[in-house]
Amino acid sequence: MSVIEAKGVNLTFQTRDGPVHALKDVNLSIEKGDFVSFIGPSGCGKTTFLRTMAALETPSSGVLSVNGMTPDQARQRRAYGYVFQAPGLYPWRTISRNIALPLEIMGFSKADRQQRVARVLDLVELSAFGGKFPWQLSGGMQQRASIARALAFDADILLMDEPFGALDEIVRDRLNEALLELWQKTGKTIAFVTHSIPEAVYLSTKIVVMSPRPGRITRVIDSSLPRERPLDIRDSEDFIRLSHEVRDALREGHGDD
Amino acid sequence: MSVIEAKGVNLTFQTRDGPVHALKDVNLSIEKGDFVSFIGPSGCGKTTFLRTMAALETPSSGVLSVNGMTPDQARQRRAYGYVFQAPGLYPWRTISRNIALPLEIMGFSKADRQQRVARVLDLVELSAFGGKFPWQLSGGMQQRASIARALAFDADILLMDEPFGALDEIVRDRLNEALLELWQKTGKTIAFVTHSIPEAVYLSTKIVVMSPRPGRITRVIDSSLPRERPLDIRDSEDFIRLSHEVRDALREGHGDD
Amino acid sequence: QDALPLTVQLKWVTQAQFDGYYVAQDKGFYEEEGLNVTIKPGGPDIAPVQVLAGGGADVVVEWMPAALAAREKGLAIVNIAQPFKKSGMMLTCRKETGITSPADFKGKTLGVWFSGNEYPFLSWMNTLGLKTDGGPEGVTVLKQGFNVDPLLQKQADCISTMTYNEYGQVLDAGLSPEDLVTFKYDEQGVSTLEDGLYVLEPTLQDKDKVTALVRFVRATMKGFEYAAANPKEAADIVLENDETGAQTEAHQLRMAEEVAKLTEGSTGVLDPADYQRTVDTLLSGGSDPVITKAPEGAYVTMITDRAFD
Amino acid sequence: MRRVLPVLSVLLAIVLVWYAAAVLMNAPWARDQAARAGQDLPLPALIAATMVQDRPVLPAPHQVAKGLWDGIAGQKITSKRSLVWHGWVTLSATLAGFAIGALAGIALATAIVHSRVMELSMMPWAIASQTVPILAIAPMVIVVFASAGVTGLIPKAMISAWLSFFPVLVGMVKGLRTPDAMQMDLMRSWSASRAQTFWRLRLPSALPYLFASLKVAVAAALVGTIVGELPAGATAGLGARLLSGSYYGQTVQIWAALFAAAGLAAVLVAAIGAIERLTLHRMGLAR
Amino acid sequence: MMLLPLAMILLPPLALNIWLARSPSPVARVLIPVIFGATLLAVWEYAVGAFGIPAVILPAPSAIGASFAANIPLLWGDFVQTILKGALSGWLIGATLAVAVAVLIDRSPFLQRGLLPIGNFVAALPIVGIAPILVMWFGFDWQSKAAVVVVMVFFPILVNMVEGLKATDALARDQIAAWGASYGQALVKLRLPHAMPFLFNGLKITTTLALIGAIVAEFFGSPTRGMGFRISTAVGQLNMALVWAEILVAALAGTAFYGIVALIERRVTFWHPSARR
Ligand SMILES: Nc1ncnc2c1ncn2[C@@H]1O[C@H](COP(=O)(O)OP(=O)(O)OP(=O)(O)O)[C@@H](O)[C@H]1O
Ligand SMILES: Nc1ncnc2c1ncn2[C@@H]1O[C@H](COP(=O)(O)OP(=O)(O)OP(=O)(O)O)[C@@H](O)[C@H]1O
Ligand SMILES: Cc1ncc(C[n+]2csc(CCO)c2C)c(N)n1
Ligand SMILES: [Mg+2]
Ligand SMILES: [Mg+2]
Repeated sequence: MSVIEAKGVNLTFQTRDGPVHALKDVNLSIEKGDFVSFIGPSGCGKTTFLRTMAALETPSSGVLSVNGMTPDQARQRRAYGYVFQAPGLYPWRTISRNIALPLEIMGFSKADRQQRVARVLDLVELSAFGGKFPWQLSGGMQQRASIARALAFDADILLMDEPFGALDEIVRDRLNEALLELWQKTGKTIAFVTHSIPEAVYLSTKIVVMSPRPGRITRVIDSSLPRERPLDIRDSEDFIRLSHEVRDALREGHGDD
Repeated sequence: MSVIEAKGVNLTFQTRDGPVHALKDVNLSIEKGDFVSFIGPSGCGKTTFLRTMAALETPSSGVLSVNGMTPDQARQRRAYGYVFQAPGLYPWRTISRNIALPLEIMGFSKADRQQRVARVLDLVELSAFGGKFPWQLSGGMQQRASIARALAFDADILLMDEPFGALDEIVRDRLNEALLELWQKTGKTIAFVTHSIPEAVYLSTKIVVMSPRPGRITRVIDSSLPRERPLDIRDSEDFIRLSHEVRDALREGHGDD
Repeated sequence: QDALPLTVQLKWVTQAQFDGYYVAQDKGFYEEEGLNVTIKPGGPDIAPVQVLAGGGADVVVEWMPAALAAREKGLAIVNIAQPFKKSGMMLTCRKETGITSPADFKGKTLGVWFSGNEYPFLSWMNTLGLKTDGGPEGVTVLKQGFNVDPLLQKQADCISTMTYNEYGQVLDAGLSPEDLVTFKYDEQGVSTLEDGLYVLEPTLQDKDKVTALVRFVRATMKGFEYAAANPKEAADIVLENDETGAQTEAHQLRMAEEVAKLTEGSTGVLDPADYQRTVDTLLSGGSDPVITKAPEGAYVTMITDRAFD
Repeated sequence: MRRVLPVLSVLLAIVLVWYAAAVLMNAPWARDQAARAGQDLPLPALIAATMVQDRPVLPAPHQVAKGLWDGIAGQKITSKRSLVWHGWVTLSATLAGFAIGALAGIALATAIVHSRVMELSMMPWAIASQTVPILAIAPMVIVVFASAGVTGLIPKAMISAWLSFFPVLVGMVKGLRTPDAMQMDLMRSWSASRAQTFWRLRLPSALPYLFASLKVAVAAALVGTIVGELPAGATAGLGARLLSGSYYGQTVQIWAALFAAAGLAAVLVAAIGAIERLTLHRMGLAR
Repeated sequence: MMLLPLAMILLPPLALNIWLARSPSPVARVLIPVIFGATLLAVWEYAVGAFGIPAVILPAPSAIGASFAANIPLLWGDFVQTILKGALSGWLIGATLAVAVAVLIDRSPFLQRGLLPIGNFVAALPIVGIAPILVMWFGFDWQSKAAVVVVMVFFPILVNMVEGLKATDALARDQIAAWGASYGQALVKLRLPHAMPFLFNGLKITTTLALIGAIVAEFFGSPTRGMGFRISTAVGQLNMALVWAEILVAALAGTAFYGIVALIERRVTFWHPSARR
């Protein structure tokens, strides 16, 4: 069964100087357990599409269903973990309590909360910083805390908007591995926005290439890589071929400006 | 002559829960015309060091000189163009007028201003957006505008804090090329923070690898690449060797946590 | 020859209480005397003596207790004439409270004006042997605002009224004299002198000013006489001078008639016996008297002497 | 319509509650009067009686409306009985005081964000200045000015400036400090002078705060003028109207003057709001 | 001629303050305003003597101090009556009501659009007009003063609170929506904390309003105690030193009141950039 099914989705923003066609005729279906990356130039509608999936925007036309429900129903059933492009931590809560916040909202027990917070803090390598306030951390650390927060409550669908943009490659590699491991173990469905071609290729079962003005999907590339992916798969021939394919698709999209 | 010379620079932040040693015993000399990249895990003091060079922070001990002057004197002579990690555009000015702002402050003539703004807008591929307000642009476009602003007044020293972090690879490649070209034509000295190993290797004459807690320099790698660098130099053997060297140095720095 | 300038500060807002001044102005009595008089209306927040001390006026209309208090505070202020012979202050009670004589005040709530007007009241309560601290053996005192609402709303059993103003308002509000019991300060033997004319002592050294004051007092008394004889016209003149536009004809007419009863019998000359009674009343004013010793030189007769020579 | 309908419905609710309250609060007096006259008062007559009293505890809305209408349209606007005339007297002093107060507040705020000495010396005293009961010192201000030969509009304007400078000061200090660290750092990296930083960064960032405070300040200025009008010899102006209404127990006149004052304030606030929208729009800050 | 001694009073403390301002110590934070105030008092004292200002217009600070010291029990009684009973209770009631109403109308844009413009209108009703009416309704004692204070503080706090509840940025709202939070949860976890800086802005502004309201209302009727009562009575006796002693009490109480609220604000909104400087 398709977890996410988009049929002819359009989305237009009305601005003072005319409408902006942020999504045009988007068709996509994501299966349970897929890891889908979205890649494309800035302004091509990646964020907008992710937000539409999470019921934070409403399509102007077309149908979008999540687990057979409307996105809004899915949101109310807490189907999503969402990592935003900016960390968005609450300045009045420590890192630990920021991570615990969605858990509080979803009614997890106190003991459960503590144990989950500890686990995800460890996962993003911030165990020593649980007691600090967000403004005491560097930008990259804040972003990691925000990832931890989205992971803490084990939603079935993870929507991640450039989660690793502000991180250095080493940490990024580690988090990539950790994320893959998590995905394999839990069978979550993940939609992931990135600007890095190697990252997209390394992580995904499906790579969606988008193009701007109007925002639309120009290619959907199914990965031929196995689900088990050691880091050095990045030196394999398949990997390099896929990377080239993605780069070409991207360049095509850029062609028209 | 060294443009920037750091000798035994230390910097400690006093926070509520004890001091943070953000820079420890940093020694570095940057020659005129160097392109120096700083790379290292998040929180290792890259931003802090850049800020210290720009006289936005004052070292707790040690000596830092810029063109033989103190950083503060250099700042008063408007020696720096600074691109911050976040765009920081003024919401009440259009993109063009944002870029013109430092020019106004430095007393450029109106005609000169217009011509410079047009030139840099073109450089960052935003010519069509000069009349828009910042909040009408996507994150990546805003970051490009902020780069254009720093380039507009032709400072001798460019300090850039992850300027391309929010851009997709295609645009990033183009801007990398443009930056290199600018650097070669003008002989500027550039200090550049990045998280991307290929980017650091592609751009730099010197790669500074840093490591956190306390923030310090662990390796300085001089590049053996020629000054002329077509994009496909990234497939050369030298490039791959250098990349491995940087990755290893980074990994060492990570070893202790 | 140029007219002599003179500024007078009234104690209260423009109303028929001061009809003498407005009539003298309007009928040209001041002009005939070669005077150029400016009349400044007052209000609850204006202490005429303060205006006098600040140089904002040459002569002020003030009640004697406040003037004597200021004199004891070191301000050399003297009475030069006394247009009001009698006191118009009284305590007005609702009959249904069962009050028939001052002996019934015990345990009742009384509204009193402060700002210097409380002293005759305190001295009265003193002579009655009533405490004013709110205990069951005395009376509860309220600082009354500017109107008669406390009586109408039954928040007080009695309130202070002037014969010429607030009493009329109580009647206008729909109560009849039969519903009310009144106690005039005059009849209780605790009256103090009201509207008199006061200047600073140094003014009396200035020959031109003295000349002007002499003419002013003469013309003013003429104004009061005229007003007493023609209350209707006086009320109209007052209405014309009221810049707030809030006064009503009926109310001002009644006020002019009542004021005539208070100025009756005064030529403008201060009666030493009235003065003495005022001082005695003030000196017996309970625990916190407004003056502590009999003042000296608090009035002069040189102006009225020359005016009514 | 989207904006008018809610206001109208809330207004309607208020008027209904008001009528009910008027009946309840005015009933005791009506009963008293009836008892004095020895009549008995059935409910309809009682309600009717509460609507037409001369000195009601709470005048009915239509009485106030009539008072307002008489005051505004009942005579020539130059007449002393015209609320328009009194409103004009009050308005002119208010505008003068507001201008003085706003300029002083902006100037002081500018000094305070630029100088630590100014901040530490002035701020606590600026706060203390606002706790002084203005009605208590207003007469002294009037007397002091009068002794210096200054009367009329200026003393009232000073009192209204005294009340209006504080909100501007507080809002402007906050506004001038809104630029975040990065924006200030950018200015520093360009070696901008203090004046350049002020005009190009601090002031534009402060404008939304400034306008918010100006709205508060203009209302405060009006209150200041009215307070200043009480001891200024209770001659003219809405304050004098209020007070004389109070002396003579003309409840309806008090309420009419009260509403006229509030209406004037509403107009002034709306005017500033219009200027705000225009300015922010031209600056591209209105979204 | 008069200006020379004035300059001699003014210059040394000014220089001292500039020097003190260089040091960031907390002692300087206290010392500087004190020195500044002391300088003003010195100028005042000097001017009263040098220009021969009559005591019935403006008493010298020394006379005010003497009156203050001599009347402490009286001043304390007035303070309790006016500040503690009138102003404080009114402020607490007004603030509580305002916050409650802000939360109630928060869900209804209709009520907000209807109430806020009318709120602005009511907030502009001059206190000198309302006070006599409320005294007529609520009696002479502190209850009517508290009522005046409630009317004065209600709308500034309401407006700030409504603004504060709206102030959360789009990102934070999206986040909490993505977690499927209920209205109540979003309110408690996100919007109330976020509104705190705004709320305190309103609370701080209204501290001084509350004092003025309570004192001024006493001018329109009161029992025979209270600061407004004393001031108007003392003016009648030309006891200006006592008037200013009461004003001093008002200023001290007001500054302390403001200071306490500001202190609580720093505790509650420690995370806000303006508190972190
Ligand atoms: N609220 C909005 N109002 C108007 N236009 C908007 C709005 N949000 C986004 N847009 C426009 O929609 C288009 C798509 O924006 P979106 O944020 O989805 O891009 P993106 O692919 O995420 O870009 P980036 O990689 O820079 O984050 C852009 O042209 C943007 O300017
Ligand atoms: N103003 C400050 N107060 C206290 N600590 C600070 C401050 N600024 C930075 N730090 C600390 O100093 C260290 C270095 O921070 P810096 O911002 O230089 O890191 P960075 O290398 O730029 O990281 P990133 O890649 O995440 O941007 C971090 O541990 C950070 O928490
Ligand atoms: C605050 C204050 N309230 C009442 C009076 C008494 N009073 C003196 S003259 C006058 C006008 C006649 O109605 C009145 C009411 C006052 N002096 N000050
Ligand atoms: Mg995006
Ligand atoms: Mg950084």
